[in-house]
Formats: sequence, structure tokens, C-alpha cells
Amino acid sequence: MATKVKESAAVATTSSKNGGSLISDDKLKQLYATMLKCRLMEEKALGLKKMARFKGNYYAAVGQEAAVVGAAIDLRPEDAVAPSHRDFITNFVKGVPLDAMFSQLYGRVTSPDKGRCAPAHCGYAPLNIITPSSTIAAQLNIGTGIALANKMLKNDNIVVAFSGDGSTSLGFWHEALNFSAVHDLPIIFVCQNNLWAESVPIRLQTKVEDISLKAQAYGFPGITVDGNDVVAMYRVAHEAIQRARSGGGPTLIEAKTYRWYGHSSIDPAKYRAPEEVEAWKTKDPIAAMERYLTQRNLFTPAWKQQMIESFGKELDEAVDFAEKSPQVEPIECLDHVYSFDIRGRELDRKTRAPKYQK
Amino acid sequence: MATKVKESAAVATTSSKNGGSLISDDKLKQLYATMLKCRLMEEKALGLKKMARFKGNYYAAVGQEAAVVGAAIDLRPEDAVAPSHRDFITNFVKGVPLDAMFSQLYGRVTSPDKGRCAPAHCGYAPLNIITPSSTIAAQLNIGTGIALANKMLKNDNIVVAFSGDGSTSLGFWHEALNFSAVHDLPIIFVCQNNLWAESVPIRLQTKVEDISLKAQAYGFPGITVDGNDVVAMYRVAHEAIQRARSGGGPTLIEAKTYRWYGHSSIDPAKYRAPEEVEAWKTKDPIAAMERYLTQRNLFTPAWKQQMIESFGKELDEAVDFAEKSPQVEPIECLDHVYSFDIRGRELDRKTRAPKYQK
Amino acid sequence: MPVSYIEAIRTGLAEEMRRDERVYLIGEDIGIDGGAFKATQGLIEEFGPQRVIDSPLAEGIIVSSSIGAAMIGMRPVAEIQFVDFITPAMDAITQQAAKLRYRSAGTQTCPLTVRVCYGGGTGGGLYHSQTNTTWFAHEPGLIVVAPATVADAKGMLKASIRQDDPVLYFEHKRLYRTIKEDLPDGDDFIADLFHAAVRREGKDATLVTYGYMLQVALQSAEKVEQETGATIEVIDLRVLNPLDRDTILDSVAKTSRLCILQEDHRTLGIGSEISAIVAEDAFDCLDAPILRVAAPDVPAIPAAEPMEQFYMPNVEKTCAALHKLLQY
Amino acid sequence: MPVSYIEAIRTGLAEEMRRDERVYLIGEDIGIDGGAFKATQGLIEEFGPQRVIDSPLAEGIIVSSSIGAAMIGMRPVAEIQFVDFITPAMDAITQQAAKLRYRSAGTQTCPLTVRVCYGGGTGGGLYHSQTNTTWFAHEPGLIVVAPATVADAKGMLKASIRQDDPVLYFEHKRLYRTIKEDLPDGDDFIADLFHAAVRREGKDATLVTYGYMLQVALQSAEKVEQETGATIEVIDLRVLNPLDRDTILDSVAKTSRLCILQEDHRTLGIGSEISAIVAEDAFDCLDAPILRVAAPDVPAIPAAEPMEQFYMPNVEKTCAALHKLLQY
Ligand SMILES: Cc1ncc(C[n+]2csc(CCOP(=O)(O)OP(=O)(O)O)c2C)c(N)n1
Ligand SMILES: Cc1ncc(C[n+]2csc(CCOP(=O)(O)OP(=O)(O)O)c2C)c(N)n1
Ligand SMILES: [Mg+2]
Ligand SMILES: [Mg+2]
Repeated sequence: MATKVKESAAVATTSSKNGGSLISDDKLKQLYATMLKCRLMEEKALGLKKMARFKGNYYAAVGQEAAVVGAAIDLRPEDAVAPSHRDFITNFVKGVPLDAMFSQLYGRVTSPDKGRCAPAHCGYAPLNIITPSSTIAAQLNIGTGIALANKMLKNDNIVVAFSGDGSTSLGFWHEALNFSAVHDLPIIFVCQNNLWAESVPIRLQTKVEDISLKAQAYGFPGITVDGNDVVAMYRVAHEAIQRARSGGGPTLIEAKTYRWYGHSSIDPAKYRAPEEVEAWKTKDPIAAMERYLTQRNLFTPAWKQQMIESFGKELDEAVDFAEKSPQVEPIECLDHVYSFDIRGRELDRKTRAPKYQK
Repeated sequence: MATKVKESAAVATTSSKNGGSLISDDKLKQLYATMLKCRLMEEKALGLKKMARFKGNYYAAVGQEAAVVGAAIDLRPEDAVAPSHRDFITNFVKGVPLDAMFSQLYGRVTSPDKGRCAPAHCGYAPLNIITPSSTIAAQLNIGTGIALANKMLKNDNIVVAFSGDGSTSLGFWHEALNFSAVHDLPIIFVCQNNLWAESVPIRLQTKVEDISLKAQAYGFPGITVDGNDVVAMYRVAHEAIQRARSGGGPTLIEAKTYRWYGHSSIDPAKYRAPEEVEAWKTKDPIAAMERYLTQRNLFTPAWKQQMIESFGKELDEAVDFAEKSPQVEPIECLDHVYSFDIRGRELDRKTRAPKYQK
Repeated sequence: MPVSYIEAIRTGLAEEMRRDERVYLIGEDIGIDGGAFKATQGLIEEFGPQRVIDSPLAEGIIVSSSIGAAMIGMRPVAEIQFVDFITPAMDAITQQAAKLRYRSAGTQTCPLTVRVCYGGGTGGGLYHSQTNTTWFAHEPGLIVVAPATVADAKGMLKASIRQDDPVLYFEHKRLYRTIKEDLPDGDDFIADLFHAAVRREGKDATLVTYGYMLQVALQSAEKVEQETGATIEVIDLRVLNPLDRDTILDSVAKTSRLCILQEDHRTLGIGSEISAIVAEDAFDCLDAPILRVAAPDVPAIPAAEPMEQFYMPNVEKTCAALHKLLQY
Repeated sequence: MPVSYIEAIRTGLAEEMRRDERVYLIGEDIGIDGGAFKATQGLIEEFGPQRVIDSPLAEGIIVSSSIGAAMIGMRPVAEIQFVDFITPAMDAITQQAAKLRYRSAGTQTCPLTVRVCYGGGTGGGLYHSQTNTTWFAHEPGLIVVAPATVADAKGMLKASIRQDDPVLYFEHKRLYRTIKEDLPDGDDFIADLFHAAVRREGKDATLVTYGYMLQVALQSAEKVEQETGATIEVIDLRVLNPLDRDTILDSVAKTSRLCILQEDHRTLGIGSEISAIVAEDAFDCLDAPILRVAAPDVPAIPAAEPMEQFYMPNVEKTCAALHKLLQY
């Protein structure tokens, strides 16, 4: 099986190996707008975090928006997304209401998980976004199972599973990719190689330069993309999604990118050279797309400004909604353990008869 | 890093990329003799098994001797071997006394593990053979740790770690190879691809044809060898061992081979077509080497006959030794749990004071 | 006609697969080979390789893929060939399956069944004899069952498959072909998944057990009655998580004496929790210490027969404990 | 000068590394970053990247490579960043480390230390708050320790590194910076690895606990004494496997009343075994049921504060249990 590595992104909007159509102007604008909103949302979240308005740790993807937006923007509601800890924004791209997302940050009763998970670990059942655990790479394996079921059910839904460079060292990563290959499953593995796993540089993670190469071990295509080029990312993801939908099996997409901030909201990231950070900031995916749209006469500062303002308002409303939402009741700690209720069992230990029954 | 796949074995005795010396006649004869003895030993073991002279399951490598012998024959006592369930004969190749090996089959007090493990799970501390667990691939990870320690200790000892095609699907396999690569460890992974993992054919294990390809994911050489050609196997292992000893890092050797019998002594192996088995029997590594030695005037039927007889006697003596060796005492069940004794703790529960101390 | 424990498993699987298209099987060697113990023999012929999947050798993905499939409506039945090899699936079971419903506040669930072959006493040695039920009985969110009879083997398996929670179904390899029972006809034979069962009534002491040890318990009770006239109530736990406190407490209220029999080694076996429940909630009923008949605290069951026998709880050891209890 | 729990860990590591060249550290982010909680800060500067290894993100190989290295004479100290992520190392720990000595009849051993960061009450949510001590306390062949004081944090760590068995060293994240103690000088300060400790003498009831809960236990004992005059003996288990039965039984022989306090959820927590030991071996001493103060049986600690507080055992819940016990 042919394995592509490092397809150039430059030609992405004007040609496609498989003969796909050109990307419409509307789509280009939508890609930009979505990235911008993701950025605004996460900067908002970080600001709130700094003011200690919500608790727990947040993992920002600022700088990596192109990879997420390019991969997830065209997904259908029925398609599943398997996010990692850093993919809070996949929820937004897929269409989760902001109220729900900010309630997640605040751990309120209005959050999809009713206050159980850490702030960034957001899932959403109605749109088939797996509620993430923290176990690195575990989402890939569950995603693989969804893809298996899609295949069994003979529908054309697909799965997009996100992970980071660090995740590639874990056995789980390997088992998911290998299994997907053996069964030709409709799944796309998007590995956001941001060069660091917490404080560990990629050279201590793997001996290979391009993670996409690892797909060769499984016998399906792997491709390295400039993960800060949303158009390239979109194009490559589009092809992979088409392949998956039509029974062509999995693809591994390595998006080379960079996180601007620390691993999480408590990490000053002193292990990275300031020059490295600065160099990557000049490759800001949003600024790059802005230049690109400007060249194509698709961009005006007014349009951007208007978006910043109107989306800013939406964010404020969502924050307001979250902050006004009630805390969960302490006793809800006992809910959703099983399909049956355990409150009686736990609360009144003298009432011995379990409250559940079949 | 260059990755070699499917180097031809035909040229193995007459040339070597790295300029190694030709293989001596003595070594060629030793390779043959060792394979023959391994075969005789396992046929003996299977015969005893059939007569129910010892208990538990035995996993024969009959048909695969070339892969094991070629890889392990030149190892030093200080080099470690990490055997899988099917690599009982690595013990013999490395020099473990037959008495100890047959005591292992019989689970007697004279066995290296004093009757604890299943018959084929033989290790031997004095020669650095890891006592295997049954967990598939786990030996690779422990072997990797030994290689790490060798590197830290700055000695030139190496590790040869055996596994099967089935093992490649497990996360453990991946973690071991990746870690070895990152740290350039002195370890050789010998994957005996015998096309089946119990009843599961290789196509349900992996989508790639050559397991050696998987080394690309880790950035070190992988090579496919005719695992029934002991000379080719020896040559390739020799190169890999030299690389490892001199700090060149790991190598993955895929030995394509075949097990003649069932997965274990209770498996009739009905899942395989009889034609497949017959075809592979014509590729008997011992017969092939016999022809090769004959061409080179290094073989006489008398030599073989003499070996069969004298080694047969050795085997009989070892069986006799094992059968006459005492059973373990029941109470030894309580030994070797910790570095301190727990007999007192377990036997007399009224004596509360633990018998151990620092 | 009496059927064996393993036949009960096989027909249970077949019936559920016929009843519900969403049920499929996945595991190592379960297809063409019909499983290491032949529990799935013939199923690939009837249902094809799409529904009887010979998986790659990777317990992690066997379970975790089943979680994903279950999330979107399938009813997977995963097989772990030997519980000794369940460790690669530890994350999938304890961190994913057990916690998915909880972490998504009930919006995402994974109704899967994991069939786990366990148990010793067959000479399998360290890595083909383990029990390991504690790891999972300790995890809220999982239902853990361990059928000890043929009727339960079938009825609880079918119930597990239909249950909307992840179920670990522990089947004891030594029961596969050693016990036979007549079973009710028809495929609507579903066993309760939540209660322990009194397998033998008695008034002088309660003996709690599960799995293969039920056989040992019944024989011991019989023997002790013959020897002393005392009657021993034998309780088969059936469900290891969440535990049915009632049946145990009610029995101890009647007998005032409790002995627990487990194949697992002593420390933190299931018996520890049973003992703790009774010492907490039925202390006043007790007339004697709570005794445990268990294997010694060693890492696993050695292969050599003398040590295996030393290890395994048996009728002799159980009777000795019962005598001690009755004489107290 | 009083030092904190985490400083004690750091200096313990440094001293052992200075003392013995074979000691090395391996784990995620332990090098340049000095660890997720800064337990290893400064060590890579002193000992270099050969002895302070920033490993790939793979707990399995972190532990299993340490087993191999230990086999041939090294003294590895592996770090598990959060016990919530120990599952990938489940095979390495329970099937390899715990059983290597046994399966080789003592000819192959692995003296390694695994430092495991655990515990809740810091808002970490489901996957940064777990306890999971049961899985390992249930495995003979492993030594499992859980220091609750600064002196033990240092002394038991050093003892673990020198011990010829695999040791799991559970360090509670909530203790890192909340407790401080003066410590004896010098690097020969080694703590006992085998016994529980009486942290507070008493005669009216015994309260057994470990880890962070020792703080809660001591406060509760104090409060109950103020309220009722009753004195509570507080036992810090220190070692979770193999358990020190003596100290517990001796205390109960004196007090006749036992309460167990654990952060873990109730079912099959360490408390179950403590209870079972006492119900078995000190029944006659008991004047009251054995009570357990434990978290409810839910999959893990939720992040939102109201639920976290509902979950966590605390002084109030402990005092309520002690009152009940004393009034019995
Ligand atoms: C199995 C496991 N081990 C350790 C951790 C702790 N941890 C959380 S994120 C992280 C680094 C992840 O790196 P990468 O996969 O590159 O993703 P990134 O954070 O760069 O997006 C680590 C070590 C975890 N969550 N799961
Ligand atoms: C983790 C684990 N899962 C399952 C098994 C059961 N088992 C033993 S050998 C085997 C097949 C191994 O196949 P392969 O790696 O190709 O080695 P071969 O037997 O062909 O030499 C299986 C499934 C095991 N020992 N360990
Ligand atoms: Mg990263
Ligand atoms: Mg094989």
C-alpha cells in the first residue's frame, strides 16, 4: 500500500490527487472564522482561569487551531469525534452549544457531565463526541470500536480520533492503529505533533522524525501536514474522510504544530526555549490564513472586528450562563454509577435491600 | 536510517555487507548439530508428553530450529536471552544442562524454577535466560530493561528477545521497540513469524506482509530472513549482534518460519490446511542444512547417526535424572515470595509476629 | 438431557445472537478454532466472521473496541482467554468501561459483556490458573458475576448481554466439563443478576463462596452434617459486584456463624469484603469469629502437583474450619 | 528546619543516588521539568540524564524496563505520575515484578521501587484523584507502602530502594506541601518497612488508617476526646502489603473497638482486609461492630466541589462513626 509522506500543502487548494473539487470561498472563510472563534474562546477560558473563576486544570490548544478545525469542520453529527485532553475546541467545531461548554469549565449542573470531569475534558453525546478520560490515547481505542460498529452497521459514519505526539509511545496507540488496519475501519487518526509532551521533547518520545511514518507499520497511509496551514489540513482530512466513508480504511494524519502556552494552565513551560516559542508564534495559523484570505480578497478587518465583537458577546453570555448555573447537589455524586440507582444502597446502609432490580 | 528488508540469504556465507569474515566449516557443522539436537530434544519431549509422563502443556518449536539456533548460538554467557513460550530450546542453545531442562518439564525440585512454571517456560539465571511469564511479549520489555542496564553499566553485553507474529499486535511489543530505539539499546528482537498465532492467521494480526517493516516506525533496521535457512539467520543475527555490541542500537529480525505441530501439545491444529503443513515440511531447516553441508563435503550420514545415538543417550539420562528427581515438597509453595520467609506467617496464624525483618 | 457448563455458555451465546443482531463476539481464537476451551465452537459457522471476530492478540483493543461499539448500540461479548492475560485490558475495563457512564453523567454507556476464563486446580501453573476477581469487584460501575451452576452459566450470561452496564462474567475453567444439569427449554431463560443464592439450607453456620468452590462447599457441608449433625447453610455469591448484602446478612442472622471459602489467596480476596460487611452490619448476630478458608498469600498457583494441592482450598480444609467454627 | 513531605522525597532520592551508583530514576517529566509536582527537581542537574531519565509516555515500559534493569543489579526508581495512569503498567507490576522471584524460585529478582502519586481532595476530578491501592495490596510478592508522615516519606523511600523486593511507594499528593517535620540529619536514616505505627495512644477505640487520612484520624481523635473524654488509639498502617497484623490486633485487644478510615471507596478497600483480620483473629476482644469510614462506592472522585466533599471521608464523618462506636 502506498504511503504518502509530507505532501506539500502549497498546492492544496488548487489540486487534489483524487480529483476532489476546489475549496469554495465560503469554506475558506468558514475555516478562518472557526479558528478565530476557537482562539477567542480559549483565550477567554484562560482569562477566566487566571482570575480563578473556575477550578481545575485547563489544556489550551492555542496555536493548534488549524489542525483541529481543518480535520473536524466538515463532520456530520453522526460522525464521532474522539478528543484528547487538548481538544476541548473540537466540541465547538462540531457544534456543541457554548452554554454547555462553559458549564463544563465551571463544572455546573448544566455541563454535559454534570460536574464530574476536569474542565477541558468535554464530550457531548448528541453530537457523538466521546467524553474523554485522561488516559492518554484511550480515546483512540474507543473510537476504533465505534468505527468497527459503523462498519458492522453498514452506515457511512466515520470517526476522527485526536491524539498527540506523546501518545504514540503508548501501547494503546499501537493497538488501535493495528486493529483499525486489520479491519479496514472508517477512522482517521489525527496526531497533533506539537513537539512536546508536557516537558518531554519529541526526540525522547520516538527516533523517527515524522510520526506519519508509523502508519507503514500498519499498512495504511500516513501523511505529514503543516498543521498550521488550515487549508492543507482541510484538504488532507477531506481526502482521508472520503476514503474512510467509502470503505477505504484508516489514515494517519500527522499535523506538525505547536502549543503556544504551557501544557496546562499551571505549567510555565520553562523547558522550552523562548526563541522556539517565538518562532512558532510567527507561524500563527490564524494570521497565516488572514494573509491568505487577504490575497484572495476574502478578508476585511471589519469582518474580523465584527466577528470578534459578536462572538465576544456570545462568549460573555455563555460565561454568564455558566456562572449562574447551579452547582451540582452533593448527593449527585451517587448518580450514574449503574443503569440502576444506588442512592438507597449507599445512603441508608440499614435498609439492606438494594434499590435496584432488573 | 536505512532499513533493509528481505536481504537474500543465498549470499550469506560468502559475503557480508559489513565485511565480516566467512563462516567457518566448524561453525556450519555446529549450526547443524545444534538444530538436530534441538529437534531430537523436542521430539523426545513430545513423546514423553504423549505418554503422559509429565504434566502441563508443551509448546514445540519443531520446524523453527534454524531461527533460534542461528540467533542464539554465538551468545556469551553474560548476554541475556528473553524467550517466549515457544523458545524452550534457547536454553539448550545457550548451554543449560539437559538435566535442568528435563527437570523443568517434569516440574521437579531439580528444575530451575522448582516446579512453579509450565513445562516449556524455562529460564536459567546463571546464563541470563529470563524465566518467562506466559504474558505474550512481556519478555521483550524486561529484556529492554536489561539492555538499558547494560548500556548504563557500559559493558558490551547484549540481549536477544524472542517473540512471535501474534505478539506484534500487543501494546507491550510496541513499547519495547520504541523505547529501545529512543535509547539505542543493545537488543535484537527476533520475531519468529510462523504465520499463525494459535489459530489466528497472520492476516488477522496485521495488514502488512513483512513484520520487519514495522521497525520503520521506530527508526531502526528491520530485516526479513528465511527463518528456515540457518546460515542466513546466523549471518543476519551476527551482524545485528555486532551492531548492538558496538552501540549501534536495536535490530528487528523477522524470521519467516513455520511450526510443524499444533500450538501446544493439546492442539490438533485443525485450522491449518494439511497442504500448508506439508509444503512447509519440505522446507525443513535441518534437511536443508544437511543438503548444504553435503554439497560442501561437511556431512556424512555416519556423523549424523553417531550424534543421534550419543545425544539420544544424553537425553535418556536427562529423562532418567528428571524422573528420579524428587517432587517438590508441598510447603515449598510458600517459598520465594519475598526476600524474607513467609512460612511462619502463613502456617501458624496464631503466631502473629511476622517472621521477616529487615 | 443434562448439559454441561460450557454447553450452557455456548447455547446462551447462540440464542442471544439469534435474538439480537447487535450481539457479536470478539476474542482470540474464538472463531475457526472455537475458543481455547471450545466455548464458541460452531458459532462462526452459524454467524460468520463478522459476528465472531478472531481478533489480533491484544486484550486491550478487544475490550476497548467493544466499549466503543457498545456506545453506539452494539452488544459485544468479548472473551479473555485466560484472566491471567487480562492486564493489557486493565485500563479499558477499569478506567473506560467502569467509568464511562459516570464520567458522561449517564449520556454515554457501554453495555458490553466480557467473558473471562479463570481459576485453578487443573495444573495450569502460575499463568493459567489465576482468579483476579478482586481487581474488578473493587470497581464501582462494573457488574461482576461468577456463575457456579450450569443454569447460571446460561441464564446469567444471557442476562449480562441484555444488561445496560458493563458486565464481567467470570467462568471457571474447572466447571466447564465437570458439572451437568437439566435446563429449562426455550431462550427466554434469564437469571437474576443481582442476588446471591442459598444453595443449601442450614441453621448452624453459614458458608459463603463462589465459582468452583461451591462444589467444595456443598461437599463440605454434607460431610460436616454427617459427622456432627450440624447443618450448614451454603451461599453462592453469584454476583461479586455489587455484592448482595441481604442474603448474607439474613443467613448470618439465622446461623450466627460465618465461614468464607474462596479459591483466591487470602488477602483482599472477595472474602475480606464479605467478612467486613458482616462484622459491620451483623456483629450482634455473631457467636464466633468469621473464618476464611483461602489460598495462602503467594503470587499464583504453582504448576507442580504437591504445591498446587497445598495451595488449593479443599473439602478437608473447609471441614476443619467448619468444625472449629461449630465448636467455638 | 522542618521539611515538607515532598522535600523529604527529593532528598531521600538524592541521598540514595549519591550513596549508590546503581540507583537511577525513570518516569514522565521527571528530568528537566523536575516532575509534575517537582519531587525530582534539581536531580537531573546533579545526576545527569543517564540517571534521571525522561521516559517516553508509556507507563508499561517505565516499569517493565525497570524490572529488567533491576534483574541485573540496578536499583531503579520508577515514577508513575498519577496512579490513575498506572493501568498500562498493570502487567509489569502484577504479572512480572510481583511474580518474577516466585516463578524463578528465587534465582531472578527485581529490587525496584515504583513511586506512585495518588489521592484526592484537591479538585483533580475522576482521573487525577484515584487511590487504587487495593489492586497491589492484593498481590503477594509486592511490598506496598504508603507513608503518612514526613519522616516516613524519606525513611521508607530510602528503605524501599535498598529492599530486595519490588516496592510500590504510594505518596499522597495532598501531603506534599501540607505537612512539615524536623528530620534527623544524615543519610543513614532508614525507616522500618514492615510495621504499622501507633501515632496516638488510646484505650477506648482503635482507629486504623493510612496516607492523608492520618491527618483526619488525628484530628478526629482529638475532637472526640475533647467531646467525650474517650481516648482513641490511632494506627497508621504505613505498609499495605504484607499487612502488619500484630500492631492492629494488639491495639484491638486493648481497646475492644475498631474503626477503619480510608479515602478509598468502601468495597474491597484496604479496610476490608483489616476488618476481616480482626473479625477472624480478635473476635473475642471486640465489644462492637467494626465500622468503616470510607468513600461511597462510585467509580472515582468527581471534580465539582460539592460532590468531591460528599465523597471524601472527613473529620465530621469520622467523629460520627467514633461516637457510634463508643456508644455501642
Ligand atoms: C497514560 C497516561 N500517562 C500520563 C498522563 C499524564 N499526561 C497528561 S497529558 C501528557 C502529555 C501528552 O502529550 P501529547 O500526547 O504530546 O499531547 P499534548 O499534551 O502535547 O497535546 C501526560 C504525560 C496521562 N494523562 N495518561
Ligand atoms: C497477553 C496474552 N494473551 C493471550 C495469551 C494466550 N496465548 C498464548 S500463545 C498465543 C499465540 C502466540 O502467537 P505468536 O506470538 O505468533 O507465537 P507462536 O505461538 O506462534 O510461537 C496466545 C494467544 C497469552 N499467553 N498472553
Ligand atoms: Mg504533544
Ligand atoms: Mg506465531
